[in-house]
Amino acid sequence: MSKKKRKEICIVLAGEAGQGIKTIETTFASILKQYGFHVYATKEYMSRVRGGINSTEIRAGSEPIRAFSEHTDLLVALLPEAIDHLQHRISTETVVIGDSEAISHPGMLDIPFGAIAADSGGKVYANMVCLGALCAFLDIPADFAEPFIEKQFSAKGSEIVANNITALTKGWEKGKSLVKKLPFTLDILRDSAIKKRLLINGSEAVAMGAIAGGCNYICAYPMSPGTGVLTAMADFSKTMDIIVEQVEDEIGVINMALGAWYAGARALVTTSGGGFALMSEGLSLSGMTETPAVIHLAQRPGPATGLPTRTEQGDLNLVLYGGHGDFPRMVYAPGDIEEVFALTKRAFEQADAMQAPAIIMTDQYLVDTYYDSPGFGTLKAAQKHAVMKTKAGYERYALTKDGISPRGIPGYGSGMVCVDSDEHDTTGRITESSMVRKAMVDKRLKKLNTIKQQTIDPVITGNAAAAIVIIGWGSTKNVILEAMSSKQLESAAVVHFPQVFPVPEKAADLLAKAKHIAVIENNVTGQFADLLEKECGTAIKHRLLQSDGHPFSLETVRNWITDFMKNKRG
Amino acid sequence: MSKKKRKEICIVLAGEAGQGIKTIETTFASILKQYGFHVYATKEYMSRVRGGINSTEIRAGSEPIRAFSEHTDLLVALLPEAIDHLQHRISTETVVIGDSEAISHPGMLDIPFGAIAADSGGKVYANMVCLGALCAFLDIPADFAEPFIEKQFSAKGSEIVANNITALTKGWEKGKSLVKKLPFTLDILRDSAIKKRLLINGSEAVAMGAIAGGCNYICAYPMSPGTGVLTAMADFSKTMDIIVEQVEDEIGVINMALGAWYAGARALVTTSGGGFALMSEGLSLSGMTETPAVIHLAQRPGPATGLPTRTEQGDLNLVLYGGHGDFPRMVYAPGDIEEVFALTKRAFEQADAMQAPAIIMTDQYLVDTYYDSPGFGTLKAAQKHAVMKTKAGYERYALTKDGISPRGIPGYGSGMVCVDSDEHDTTGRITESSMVRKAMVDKRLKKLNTIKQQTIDPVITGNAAAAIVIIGWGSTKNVILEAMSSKQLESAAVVHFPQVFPVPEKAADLLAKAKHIAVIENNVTGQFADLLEKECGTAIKHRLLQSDGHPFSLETVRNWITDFMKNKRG
Amino acid sequence: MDKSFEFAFDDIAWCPGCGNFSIRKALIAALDELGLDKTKTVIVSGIGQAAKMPQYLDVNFFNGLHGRGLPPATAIKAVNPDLTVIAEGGDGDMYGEGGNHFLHAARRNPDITLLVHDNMIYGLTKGQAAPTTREGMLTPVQVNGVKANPLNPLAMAISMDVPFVARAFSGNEKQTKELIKEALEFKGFALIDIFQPCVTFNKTNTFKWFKDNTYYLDKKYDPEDRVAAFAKSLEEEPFPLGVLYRNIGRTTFEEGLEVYKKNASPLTERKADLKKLQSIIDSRR
Amino acid sequence: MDKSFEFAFDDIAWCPGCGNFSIRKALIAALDELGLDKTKTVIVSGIGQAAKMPQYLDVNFFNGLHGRGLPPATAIKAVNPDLTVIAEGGDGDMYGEGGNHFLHAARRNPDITLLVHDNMIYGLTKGQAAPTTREGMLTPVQVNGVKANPLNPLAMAISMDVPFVARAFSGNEKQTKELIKEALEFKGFALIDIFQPCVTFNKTNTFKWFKDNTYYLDKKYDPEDRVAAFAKSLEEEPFPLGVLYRNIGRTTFEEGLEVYKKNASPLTERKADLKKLQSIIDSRR
Ligand SMILES: Cc1ncc(C[n+]2csc(CCOP(=O)(O)OP(=O)(O)O)c2C)c(N)n1
Ligand SMILES: Cc1ncc(C[n+]2csc(CCOP(=O)(O)OP(=O)(O)O)c2C)c(N)n1
Ligand code: SF4
Ligand code: SF4
Ligand SMILES: [Mg+2]
Ligand SMILES: [Mg+2]
Repeated sequence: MSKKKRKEICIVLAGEAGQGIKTIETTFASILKQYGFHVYATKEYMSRVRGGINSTEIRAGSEPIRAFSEHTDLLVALLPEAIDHLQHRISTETVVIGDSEAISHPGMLDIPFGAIAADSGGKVYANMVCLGALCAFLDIPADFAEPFIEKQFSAKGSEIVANNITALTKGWEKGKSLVKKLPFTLDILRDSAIKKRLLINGSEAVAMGAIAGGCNYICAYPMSPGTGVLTAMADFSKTMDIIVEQVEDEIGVINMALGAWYAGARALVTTSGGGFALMSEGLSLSGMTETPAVIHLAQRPGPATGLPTRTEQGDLNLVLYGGHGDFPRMVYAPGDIEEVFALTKRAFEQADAMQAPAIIMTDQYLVDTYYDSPGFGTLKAAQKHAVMKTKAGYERYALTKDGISPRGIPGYGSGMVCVDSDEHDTTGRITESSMVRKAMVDKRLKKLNTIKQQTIDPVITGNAAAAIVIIGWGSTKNVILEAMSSKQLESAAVVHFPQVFPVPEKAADLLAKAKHIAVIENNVTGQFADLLEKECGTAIKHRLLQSDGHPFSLETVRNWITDFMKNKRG
Repeated sequence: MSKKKRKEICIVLAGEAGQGIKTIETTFASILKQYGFHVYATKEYMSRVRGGINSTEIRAGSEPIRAFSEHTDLLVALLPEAIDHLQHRISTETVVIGDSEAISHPGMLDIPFGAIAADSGGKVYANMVCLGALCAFLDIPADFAEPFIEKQFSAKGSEIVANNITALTKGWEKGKSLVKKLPFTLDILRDSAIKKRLLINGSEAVAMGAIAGGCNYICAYPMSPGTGVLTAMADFSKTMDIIVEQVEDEIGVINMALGAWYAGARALVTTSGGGFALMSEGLSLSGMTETPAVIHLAQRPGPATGLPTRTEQGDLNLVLYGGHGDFPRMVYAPGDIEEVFALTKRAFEQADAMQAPAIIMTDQYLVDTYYDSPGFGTLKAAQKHAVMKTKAGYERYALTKDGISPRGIPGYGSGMVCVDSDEHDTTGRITESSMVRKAMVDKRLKKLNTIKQQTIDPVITGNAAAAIVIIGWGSTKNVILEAMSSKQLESAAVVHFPQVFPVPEKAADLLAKAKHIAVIENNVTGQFADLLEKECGTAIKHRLLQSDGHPFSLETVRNWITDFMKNKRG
Repeated sequence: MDKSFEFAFDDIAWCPGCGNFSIRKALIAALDELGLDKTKTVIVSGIGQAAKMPQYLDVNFFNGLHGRGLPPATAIKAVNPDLTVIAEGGDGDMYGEGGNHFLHAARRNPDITLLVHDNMIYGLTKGQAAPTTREGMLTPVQVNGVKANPLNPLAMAISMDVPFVARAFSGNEKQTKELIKEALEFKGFALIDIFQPCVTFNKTNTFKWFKDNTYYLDKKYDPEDRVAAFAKSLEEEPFPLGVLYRNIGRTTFEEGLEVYKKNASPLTERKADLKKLQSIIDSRR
Repeated sequence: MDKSFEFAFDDIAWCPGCGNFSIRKALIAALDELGLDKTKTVIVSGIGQAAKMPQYLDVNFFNGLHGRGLPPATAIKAVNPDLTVIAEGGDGDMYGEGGNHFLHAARRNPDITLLVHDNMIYGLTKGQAAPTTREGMLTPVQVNGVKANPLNPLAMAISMDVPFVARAFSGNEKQTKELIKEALEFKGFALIDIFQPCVTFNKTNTFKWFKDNTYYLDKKYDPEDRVAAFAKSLEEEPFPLGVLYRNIGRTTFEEGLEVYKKNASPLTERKADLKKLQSIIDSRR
């Protein structure tokens, strides 16, 4: 039987926290990219620091890869429990690789990680043995990989470097000897242009986008999966002018961020659902005082503590409606690394311009995922900071046509900048006049109109005129696109919403024209579908929903869409 | 010109905080009721303790009265600023009454409150002079009023009582001498059955309903207009077994309440919008741990601090969607005192039975309003406390058909009661199994179905088959009904929603059958109309909205409805 | 432009006779006498009667949420250290709803002055117990009298090493003014707990009660001994007034910020450096 | 039924070598040795590594939100004073997110035992500074080292008159167990701050560091002198271990509740009295 030739491969590494999977993953991903392969990596992990069972998926191929696939070509099990944990991903096509000292599985390719590592200087080198074998499987020469190892461990001294390289080489040789046992051959094209591309995960992209948007202040209380952005900002603060402050609680966080904006900084807040819930009152303060705010919310499954390290898109309703009273807001939902960057930057520009809160919604899946990205283009300075020098008699809440009053900051000019959480008059002082109240309610409402005019349109792929419309938001963007064949795209429009609120006006048209509408989102009720129903007046019966803490897989989406399209059209 | 004969009167008292308006109001309302008149009272006041300008409206008549009227027959101005403050309520039909020493207004009836009070023992008695005059205007003998004064002041000694009565009598005589100057004569029927009726405001009714529902624990952080319920419960705790605790902040409040329920108490929480926002995370904890919670939310205008002592219905979205993740909840929106009582009781029963949070939404207008109420019928014990004695091996989250697991409490039986804010297995212990996760998400979702089945149907008045449907929720109930003529009710259905979530299934039918739908609610975007659109799939274009901090008046609603019905039908 | 912080608000919402009026006078006098530039002064407050203070001064203000004065105040000072920042609020505002922020502001030590109006009651919400309400007081909510220990703000502040801890009595405007001046000139987090009679809701701790139950620390008192200061802070009825504790030299929050290590100009005056961002991005290639 | 609180959880989520294992052993031993009825014992915790504790005991538990252990614990004890109630969590949980509840629980003085695992770090969220982290520690967020003062939980507790204030070190299981027993038997709010090495994220304050930087208070030490206790609580490196402060006789929260003045039976066992409600309603006629 001639072997199948494959242009891409999906490798899954599974082991316990602390076994060094992360090192394999990041080094291997770099190697793949520098070798000229397209690469994609994502992970799932438990809410614990050691032990348990975590896994990382690495896909490499000739074409750009952007989505999580359940299909597994190689499963590297560093722990017996890995087999059980990933049972559902082991098909007849899956090759399990493990150390037969510890693990047994029918048809398993045995690599004595332990013994080879011990030979190379100690058990800790097992992950390098693994890395070596992986390089061999992908036909990457060991000496191509060596410099990466040197760079990684140089600080630890030459002996450590040497041992790691020994382990890598031995692993590579072992791997080489097993290649023939693989049920497929690989034929991944190399493209040297890929080397120039970026490996940046979602968290880092938020931080970079924020800085591009002028962010110079981050405050947060740690909360998975929102913490990554705090850590990235802290890292970037080593070379850039950014105040980084960990606050005592999330209520302190949002109020501190509003203080920072008030004084003239551009502050970012990062959190997850529970933290965002605690910020609800502060969100309302942003709305009332018209102080800009930018909040990054990395979603995880709720309610309450839920599954702290897993993924979901279940906080949309909270983001849309959290906070008491009526006030305008903007909600962005990037679908990939480039959008994360661009929309975070935009969130800063728009929050500043509209003097209203802007929320960027990601999820654990998106912040922990990366792939070779073409990058963010030439950096352009953020839209001019919308702050004016005040004159005596300055009125913070002057009534204007579009509801937006020129914003001053204290100490810049001779005016007084007075902001008030009570209803206030144009000067910012407390009032109980119902006339003034009406004017101010009206002013805040007007801003929503201005905001609406600047909403980002949905992105349509496929046949824009098709009767079938498949909708996603946020992190479902690429899994939907990759799941669909080009044939399917001829008879369906795939619509991704980078901004979910205000719902772009085009949405209503789109839905009105469509005959068969499906929404795909990672929560149990279909919160975005509900929003579209409400705003567009079209019922959306077909929903692919999920709530088990995992990202949508290509396979799930592909099967569902194929079925949906068949039944609707047939 | 023969004078108009009137069967009802609307009196407005206006003065500054601290001038004793409240004493006039409560005493006068009691007198009116005991005299056999129907009576209604409501007030509006500033967020300050002394000074400013507040007003109270008292309506008396031959028929039951339940709504706020802007039309003013008598305006008693205790302060010059009163005239300005209530300018919009002074029509050609309004008689202004004041002390010409301090106030002048064309056509004003002069009562020298100051001088008569001074004659009676001191300036402090001015409010009794006013009360006396009011009795005279309504043809209530002074000696009928005297016992009320005695009762009120008996604790302060006989001299004070005597002075008050002197002031009352002199005021009465002065009033009598002016009756002929009134542009109308009053012909209010007396009905001695009215004496037996109750004068209870919205806050007290919440407290009473809670106790009827088995409430034995209240914790809260003071926040207008939610504080009244805390004060009422504290008052009732003087004779009843109720733990009353003022907590350090609202986050402590909701978490403490959940602890109390967990241990077997039935706890009530009372707050306003900002406090509720702070409880969002705790709400989600109630959802996840399936610990019952009952929250009374008295709305005031937002966002942020807004107008602390005024009224609005702007927190519906927050209540519907606050808290992260998906979990079931119940939202009640009583429209009058009797419903406040009944629905608060029901909230306890349902929270207990469904092991989910129940929210009772009132507003400042409703909690501060009262009228002669027929009462709450014979008190029936609350539905049996849904708590079981546990056995060894007890599973707090046992999977059942309807998603509801029998609830144990610690120390009652030999089982362990384990509740967890993380995703958990049936025993209540933390898990990361996606199978278990799915089962638990499913379980919580099932409860929503059970809850739906027990939703209270909307109350329809008028012609249930009419093409015109006029919808309200919460405190708009009576103003809509009173605003409509019996003629109008022949061709329109007035629909009041005592429960707004889950939206009762009948709502969709109702809207589907209707041709002309209007929603009346006291917020600027039409939050309930939006909810109906979303849940029923019917667009609702006609909305009477308001957001100036005041309750809807009869006049506003009447004009709008008349116009709406004309244009739709003509 | 008039340099004074005085502001003619047409209708101050406090009750006649309230101690807040004296605090307002003392505060305006302190600011005026120090010759501070009002365009470079910000008062941050929460919600309550005390927290209305900035509304009645000619000054920049951020009148935020109940209990949440300190976090924005900290950020404002950090973002622009050229500003003079005052946080102000009631005993409920700062020690009740905002208690956690107090603890952690103490740890950070921003160079701001915190004025707490301690009327031992919730004024604006009409007379419930505050954290500082004395045991046994009857209120409409504490119908059997307050049971919890009153919070001792000075002891707590000293335990957190707040570097300037003082108590004033609004009844003595001059001493209050002098203490405010001292606090404003102190570098670091400076707390003044100001006894303030609430004439409407606190009929126990009246002007007379405060007068009869307080005394001024004499010149010999050494506020730099932390343990002695703690002992002093436990004294009640009479309560000592004046600076109870002072710890000169604690690094402030702003001083500790890396952004000011090599460049003293306020963060607000700096431009985003896109080149540095580009090089961070490029490091991911 | 087995009386021990021991529970065979198949997979404890702590890192091998973590101090939490010793605390768990000490806690189980303390509960067992006191012969407490586990069906009448409740552990309330927040979120964090420490807060997972109740999951690994055979006991009733309320494992609530991060930082929010004390309010439910207070209510549980109030509603059913027959229960033994323990609140447990990490330094971030109880002094960071939950700081305000700590202050006000101290004021109320519920008869509960509070165990705080003080590892001077945020464990579960992977190594950010906790309120008790010592100055200068480098973390992925505090990249220039921690600048804020570490919170001194004992000094703070003494300033709030928490009536039982102790410090333990997980490395000494026996002493930890004895202190837990003492705290459980003490009537009133009893805090034990337990030094606990986090082997994964805190490479500074290791087992050895704690061992080298602590000492046991000797028998002569008198914990009933509050000012002396305060002075003692300020001692650092070495840190005193044992009961630093004790104030016997403060009324507890439950004792102060009116519902227990004439009737000692737990609130949970009482029926609603509709007649009394009716008479309140009738009084409005
Ligand atoms: C989140 C929130 N909870 C409650 C309130 C209601 N509230 C306003 S002021 C106040 C307390 C007032 O007491 P204090 O802070 O001592 O100020 P004072 O009026 O006594 O000066 C409260 C509870 C609020 N505005 N926001
Ligand atoms: C509202 C909220 N904010 C943040 C978190 C994330 N979080 C979980 S545990 C934790 C801190 C852990 O530190 P600590 O309390 O000291 O416990 P340890 O893990 O060190 O025992 C944080 C920040 C959360 N669960 N909820
Ligand atoms: S209520 Fe008390 S604190 Fe408030 S203004 Fe009046 S006297 Fe002052
Ligand atoms: S991270 Fe630290 S505290 Fe948490 S289990 Fe591991 S060693 Fe213990
Ligand atoms: Mg106060
Ligand atoms: Mg910790």
